[in-house]
Amino acid sequence: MANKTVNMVEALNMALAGEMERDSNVVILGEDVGVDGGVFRVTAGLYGKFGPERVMDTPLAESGIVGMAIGMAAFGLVPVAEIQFMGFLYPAFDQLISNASRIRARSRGRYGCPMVVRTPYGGGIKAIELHSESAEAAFCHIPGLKVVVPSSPYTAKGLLAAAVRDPDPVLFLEPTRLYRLIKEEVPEEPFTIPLGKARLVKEGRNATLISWGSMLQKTIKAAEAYDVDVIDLMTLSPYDEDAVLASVKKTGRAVIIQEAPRNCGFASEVAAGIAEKAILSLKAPVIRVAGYDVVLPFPKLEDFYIPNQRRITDAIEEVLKY
Amino acid sequence: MANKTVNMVEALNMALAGEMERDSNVVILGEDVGVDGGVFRVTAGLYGKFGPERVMDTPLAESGIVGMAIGMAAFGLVPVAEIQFMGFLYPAFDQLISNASRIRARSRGRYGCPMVVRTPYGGGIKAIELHSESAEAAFCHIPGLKVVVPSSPYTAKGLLAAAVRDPDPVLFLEPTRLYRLIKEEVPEEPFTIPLGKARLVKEGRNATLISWGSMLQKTIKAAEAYDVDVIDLMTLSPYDEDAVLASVKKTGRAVIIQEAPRNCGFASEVAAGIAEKAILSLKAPVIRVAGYDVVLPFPKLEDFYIPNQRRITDAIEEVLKY
Amino acid sequence: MPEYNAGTFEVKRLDILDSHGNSDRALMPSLGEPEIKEIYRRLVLARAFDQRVLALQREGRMGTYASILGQEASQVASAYAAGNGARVFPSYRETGTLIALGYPLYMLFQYWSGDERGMKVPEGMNVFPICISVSSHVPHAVGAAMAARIKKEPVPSVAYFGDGATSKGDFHEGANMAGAFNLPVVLICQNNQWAISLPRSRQSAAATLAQKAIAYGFDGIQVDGNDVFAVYTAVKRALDKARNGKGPTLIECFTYRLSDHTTADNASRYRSADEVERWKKLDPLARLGKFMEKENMMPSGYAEEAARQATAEVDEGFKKYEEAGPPSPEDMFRNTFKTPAAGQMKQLGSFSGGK
Amino acid sequence: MPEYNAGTFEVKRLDILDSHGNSDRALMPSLGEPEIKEIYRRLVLARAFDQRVLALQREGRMGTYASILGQEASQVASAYAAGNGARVFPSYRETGTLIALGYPLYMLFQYWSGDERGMKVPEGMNVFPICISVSSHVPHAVGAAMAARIKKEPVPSVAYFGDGATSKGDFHEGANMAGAFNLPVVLICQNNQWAISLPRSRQSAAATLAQKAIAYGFDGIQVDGNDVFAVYTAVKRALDKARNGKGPTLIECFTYRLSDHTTADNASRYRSADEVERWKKLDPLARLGKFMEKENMMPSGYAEEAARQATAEVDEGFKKYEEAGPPSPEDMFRNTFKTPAAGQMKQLGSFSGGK
Ligand SMILES: Cc1ncc(C[n+]2csc(CCOP(=O)(O)OP(=O)(O)O)c2C)c(N)n1
Ligand SMILES: Cc1ncc(C[n+]2csc(CCOP(=O)(O)OP(=O)(O)O)c2C)c(N)n1
Ligand SMILES: [Mg+2]
Ligand SMILES: [Mg+2]
Repeated sequence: MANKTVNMVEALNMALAGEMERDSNVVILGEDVGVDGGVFRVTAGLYGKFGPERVMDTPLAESGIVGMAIGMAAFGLVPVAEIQFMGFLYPAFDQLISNASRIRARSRGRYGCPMVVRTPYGGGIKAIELHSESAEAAFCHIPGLKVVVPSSPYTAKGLLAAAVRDPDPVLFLEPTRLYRLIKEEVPEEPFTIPLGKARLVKEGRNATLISWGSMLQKTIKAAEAYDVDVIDLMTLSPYDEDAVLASVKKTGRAVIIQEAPRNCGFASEVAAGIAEKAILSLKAPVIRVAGYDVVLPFPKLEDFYIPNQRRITDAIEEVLKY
Repeated sequence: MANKTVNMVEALNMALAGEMERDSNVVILGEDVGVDGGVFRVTAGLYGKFGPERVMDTPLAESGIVGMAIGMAAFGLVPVAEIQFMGFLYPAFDQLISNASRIRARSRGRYGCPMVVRTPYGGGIKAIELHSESAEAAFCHIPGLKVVVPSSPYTAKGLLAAAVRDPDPVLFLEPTRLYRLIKEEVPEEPFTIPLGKARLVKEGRNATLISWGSMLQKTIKAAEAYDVDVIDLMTLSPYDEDAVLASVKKTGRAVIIQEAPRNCGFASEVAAGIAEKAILSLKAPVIRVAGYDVVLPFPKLEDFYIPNQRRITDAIEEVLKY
Repeated sequence: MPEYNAGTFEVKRLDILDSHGNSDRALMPSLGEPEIKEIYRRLVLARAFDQRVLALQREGRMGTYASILGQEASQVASAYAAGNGARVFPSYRETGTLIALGYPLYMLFQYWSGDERGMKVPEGMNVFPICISVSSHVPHAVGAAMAARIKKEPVPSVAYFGDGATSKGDFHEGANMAGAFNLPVVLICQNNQWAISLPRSRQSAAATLAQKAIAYGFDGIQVDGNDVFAVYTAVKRALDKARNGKGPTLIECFTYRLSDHTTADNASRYRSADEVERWKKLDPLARLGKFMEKENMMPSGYAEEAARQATAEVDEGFKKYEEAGPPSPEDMFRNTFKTPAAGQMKQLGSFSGGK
Repeated sequence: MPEYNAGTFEVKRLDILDSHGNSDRALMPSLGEPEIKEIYRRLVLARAFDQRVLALQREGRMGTYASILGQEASQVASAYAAGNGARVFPSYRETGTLIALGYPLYMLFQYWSGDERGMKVPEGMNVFPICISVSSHVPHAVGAAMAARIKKEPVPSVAYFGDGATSKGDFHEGANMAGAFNLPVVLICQNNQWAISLPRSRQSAAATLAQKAIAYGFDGIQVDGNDVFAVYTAVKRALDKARNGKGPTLIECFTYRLSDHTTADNASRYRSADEVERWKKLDPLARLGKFMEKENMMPSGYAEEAARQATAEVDEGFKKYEEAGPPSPEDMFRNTFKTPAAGQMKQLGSFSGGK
């Protein structure tokens, strides 16, 4: 089959359609995912194609949605739950940490929980409060839950298919800002990108830039002027520490870029891994470019909050000083 | 007034009684906090002393408890909510991150949220599933929420009084294992220990050991044989980075000890700060001693999971090799 | 040892003003002509503001907005009943409530343009900031009512939320606590028949939303939400009851969202034009107008004058909004804590101010 | 335009067997003597196991334990009705349910001694692992029922939870979804009158917990939870209804927790000995015994023999538990994911096995 030039929304839609065709146990549930096709239209057309039993509009209840998905997953289905925005995933935190991530361990493998929870995440669309959250680190701290973040249409399609096929629960975070920002050639037929592996987006010698999701695109732009490695982590938990360490051992310098507030963000985990396992190769401080440790402002100030290219460039210049 | 030799439960009880006497707006709410005096008896006697209006048994609903506390705090009370175990704080994650931590910012200071959420935390009492959680890092990632962890009766009393008097929401994590483990002299009259400041428990030259809560006691024991700084962070968010950096710049070596799973734990934040701001002083890798990245086992294996003194000693030996 | 009745429960429905403007005299609340006119003017103002934000949004001058078209009666009449003697906890779709309570229009423009200064509720107004996470403010209202009781303040709480919100855990936990503690709380469900694309019938198998109160042991009532008098009466009664220590009430205002869910939505994807047309005929503003005409409260030119005045107020609010200018970027470093933490001050110190 | 009725709802109560062992013939379920004897034996076994764990706990040989004393009828009779044809979602206080379903006793000893191998539910048993976070399993049961419908399996879900659990958001969200999707779900509330120290009356202002079903648009019924026949009948009816596509049912088993909340609790701190004594007279086991005597199903020595057999089974279970020995420390590195992650393998590699 041929390739198709699509944006991330379309790529995700293709992945869902492909997985639903492949496996009749794959079902979708969430608020407005049916006739409406989802607030961002990621599930558009699937209701018409697969019917109301496989594309279910639910009442407004995120903990219930994730909780139901757990029951569905344990008993033979592969649910893909959509939460409308990451800010509304918080009420389901308990179901994820207390149940989804532990069903397998709790039952010593008798029950699994092969489910995906998808949610748009991050800022950049100038929406109202709680529509620009990037609290991935809180979820990465949950053993038993995988956390995946695509950064382009191609990776979105391959990672989502892999998430659906994974036997364990996966939180799939879709950078809202990228939904329609970039178009890319994507194979029409299903393919997967393995979870837990990073990709080297650009190769260089003088520093390692590590990022994921929407920050990756800014990082790539900032990196244009430099001879650096750029790593797209893609899976945050469990993340590809080996890829990071190999690169940092080569370059001796690391900059990690995240949108979330700095304190206890995922960048801190990456920095800690470097400080623990690649310290002898380091020529410079490990710098995190991150959101500020303040309550995320409303849209009018959002652009001042989210790291921009200049802040990334400053950080690169800073490590290159050493 | 004199001192009294008390355990942590008694010290916390003294702090609550003292604050309730000082300020009639201080009220307690939670499951079984009234006649029963709380599952760990931290509120014992307060119902009798202050009556049902100031010590309220609530229905079983953690999100509702924290949500109610927010409304109480915004309108003139200083609620101290008890959640029975950290594992049951998860259903209130949304109220903490979406509301408690943002009321002040959302209303540009018109409303504050001077409340405390207390909960026992960490393992060591061999209880059933979800009674040994240590997910502090997920809460430390919330801007606008302070996170405090005492490590002894004395610090428990002073920090809790400070938390009650703080104008902002404070999550107060009480290491279950320490509730009755150590007794200590504590002043009978009210006093506070400032939030946001670490304390140097032991002074030395060759390494910096950083810990908090129940791990601190093991750290102190492990440190006995070495010439090292031991820092008790006490407040995790916002934490006293300056104290950590000053010590590490002096010693050149850092070991951070936490009970929680390693991935995205609070130790990672501390390590990242060191890698960013004290790298040039470092003589050795920054080592985290932490729980494993697996689902917390049931009690029979808990002791194999939680870092023990030997693991701390091994880490100290490891950094001293450099 | 039989199978026997363990409880019978009834849910009432209150209608006072029909769509032709005829009212049930026996049930009419004691509102004089000036008050009825005042309600009318606030309805007109709410609609004028709503339509203005929609227009500005289309021009890209406001952010995503949730219109209240069709729901003005249930918002304005309930707010009129509450006044400043209750603490009001709004969701994002309570523009009519806020306007009826006297919330400064320029601040509402600020809010919907993405400027949080708009939520610095003026001192003296008993309003809590708009809550976006659906139903999570219900427990806040309950907590505020608890504070009122403990501090012996005669101030009930009034929480507004939608039909969809009744499915969420926080609605349940808050309502159950309100019942268990017998607190002065009025829960106003704006049942506008849709939660984005989910029709009311699929939100819950319950025949009415009012009956959910039975689960909490207090009264629930359904009212015609497009009937200012029914809404006013039910809210007034519930507030009186709350003030008399008789506990909470759930009021289901049966109304309709005539607009899209928000400006980011396209309702034609999921609901029929017919349904919308049917509800347009039940327009709450037109209905009150008819009543006033019949009752000779509507001298010729009155409606036009009210509309003109509303437009002027909206114009003025918008002007003031524009004059206030954008917020300062440094604002984001304020108000996370009362006193900024050391780390925040450092970050502010290195903040360059650029985007 | 009046104030009129918008719905009337009734909650039923079902009692069949009184405390003297007399039954309502008209309502008696069609259970033959062998079946009734089987139920009796399971009640005895459940109690024997319960008392054994309590004794072992006092000796420090088991962890904290939640006794089911007094609740055996509502657990055993409901499980007997469900059998293996339903998926059962227990809380921590469903030892009687699990035993009645045939859960291996040695595994229950493992569980309560803190060994998670006890929750590796045997293949062929339709049981989900015990849920500790109160009410969070209700949505799981609903999801399983959805899976059953989609996969065309005739297997309803049965979730057990306490009176306290009805106050939590997850109970609400799950129940509402069950209603909205009209799913084959039976919700069994074990109203044992206490949630640790909070009496039922302060858990909710609702007069019954059964009436909470009205909020979700399905049936709720209260049954005498110490009456095996009432419990069995209500559960059987609800399961039949579920299998016939008629949707969910909430069953409130009105029973009593005769023990402390758990072995870590001291109920004398908060409830009167009188109350406990009153409820002791309603002991479900004694009651069924009286019925069997009256009906000549209890030959002399029968009760003693049943007790002896139960003791032997418990002994054997304990022996098997002891023989199984402790879990291997390396076990904790298994089953977080189906295939361990690279980092987990590294941690296992450096794991020394020591405490
Ligand atoms: C907890 C949560 N989940 C999802 C959303 C996204 N969302 C915004 S409005 C809405 C529908 C709300 O419906 P309803 O309660 O009926 O209120 P209405 O918008 O109709 O006034 C949804 C799903 C949200 N704001 N909060
Ligand atoms: C979400 C949650 N909150 C608190 C607890 C602690 N806790 C364990 S049992 C219990 C009371 C439960 O009461 P009820 O639902 O009536 O069940 P019972 O124990 O009486 O069988 C509480 C508060 C918990 N396990 N889960
Ligand atoms: Mg609605
Ligand atoms: Mg109970």
